[in-house]
Amino acid sequence: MTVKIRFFARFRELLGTDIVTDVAPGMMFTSLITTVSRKNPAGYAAIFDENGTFHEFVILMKNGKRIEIADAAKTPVEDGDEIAVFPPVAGG
Amino acid sequence: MTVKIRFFARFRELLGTDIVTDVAPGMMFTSLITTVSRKNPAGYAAIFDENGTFHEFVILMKNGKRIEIADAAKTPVEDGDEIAVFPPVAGG
Amino acid sequence: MIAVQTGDVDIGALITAAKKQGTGAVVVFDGVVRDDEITEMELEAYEEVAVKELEKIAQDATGQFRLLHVDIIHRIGSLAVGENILIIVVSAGHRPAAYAGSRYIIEEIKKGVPIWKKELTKDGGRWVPGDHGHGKGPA
Amino acid sequence: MIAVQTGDVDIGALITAAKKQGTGAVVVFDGVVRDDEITEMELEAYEEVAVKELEKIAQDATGQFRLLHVDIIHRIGSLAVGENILIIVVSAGHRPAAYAGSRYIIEEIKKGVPIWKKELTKDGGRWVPGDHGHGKGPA
Repeated sequence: MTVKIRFFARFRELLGTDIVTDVAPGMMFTSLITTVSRKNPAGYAAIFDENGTFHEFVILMKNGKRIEIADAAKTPVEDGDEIAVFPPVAGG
Repeated sequence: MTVKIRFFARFRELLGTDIVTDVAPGMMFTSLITTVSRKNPAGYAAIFDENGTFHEFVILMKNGKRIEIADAAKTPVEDGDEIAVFPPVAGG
Repeated sequence: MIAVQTGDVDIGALITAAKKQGTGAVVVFDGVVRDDEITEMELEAYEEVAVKELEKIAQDATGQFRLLHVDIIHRIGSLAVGENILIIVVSAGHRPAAYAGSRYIIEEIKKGVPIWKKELTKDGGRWVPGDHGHGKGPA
Repeated sequence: MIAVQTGDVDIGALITAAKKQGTGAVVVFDGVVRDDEITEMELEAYEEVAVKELEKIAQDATGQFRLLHVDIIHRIGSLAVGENILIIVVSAGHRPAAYAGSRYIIEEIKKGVPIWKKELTKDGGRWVPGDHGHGKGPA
């Protein structure tokens, strides 16, 4: 099954965006982002702390809906999902 | 000596405006307006109460500066003065 | 630009001109003739005094809220429903000052600038009651 | 009109279109690229989500302040100093609702709409730090 990962702003600069990847059924949100972000240590460090937990300011979305950090490790990704990971917003 | 009296809004409709009039030296503000406004009873009643005192909402100016009602009876008009009498403002 | 005039203005052009060095926010207030079952509105001003008082309000607002630019255009004469009555354009470095400065200006204008409005209806006309600091308006 | 777009808009035309039946006040907020020693600003959005959230903010503001019309145009892409970033146009029967509605919209946008800004300076670039409800921004 296939999901699309969208990073924004600083995360995008470090990790790219619109990353389409094959995932095994049952893969969890946190595991997926951990795997994908490991390809760039600075990108990983921007998103995760030294314990491998999302920095508290990181915002997660699945198909445009917020996923709380506390729920991400037990939220499975599903075929066709659009996953978004971004730093605090600064529009306006 | 000559002064100009400007009424505005409802007072203008009742009494006219830009009234240039000769006044005797020593004429006081209140006396002048009393005299001029007597030409139309409705105009007089719009500006003065039954005791001949300015209604408390009436605004008085002499050369663009506010004159308090309490001071008007002892404020002399002078040659070339522009006297203004108007109801509460409603701009904006 | 501070003015009491019959003509309308180009608000877009005013906004462009308000973007002085350091501007981060522009706030525009546009007061409009509301369709309160009226046919039109007639506005009258004690023009020389009104302009001076608008200039003073602009100056006070500029100092108090560190505004970078202020325009106040108050129209007089006959205005149809939907026409602009009063346009206030302010710019500031940041939005709190721009909003607060704009609001200060409109409230000060309502309080004390010698301008009057008469609403014309199919049955005649009525002067919009004013509200003056030192006493109640006429009944 | 609710949009996230690269192009600018004609604010004068938006004001004219905002004068729906019953309008007595129009308030415009125009957020502008400020000259904080930058050469330009780059804006990026999670567009589909940003538009949906702007639509929700417009709807909430309309209900809460009885607004008669709301436009929100947030620009993205490269913007020079002095260019419009965000234009909010609201109309209401009376000025308190127009001001309050406008302010509500900008504050909600700052809080939660997925848009980011990078200031380009002669020495490089810096992402404008955001502020999210559930924690402090990055150091």
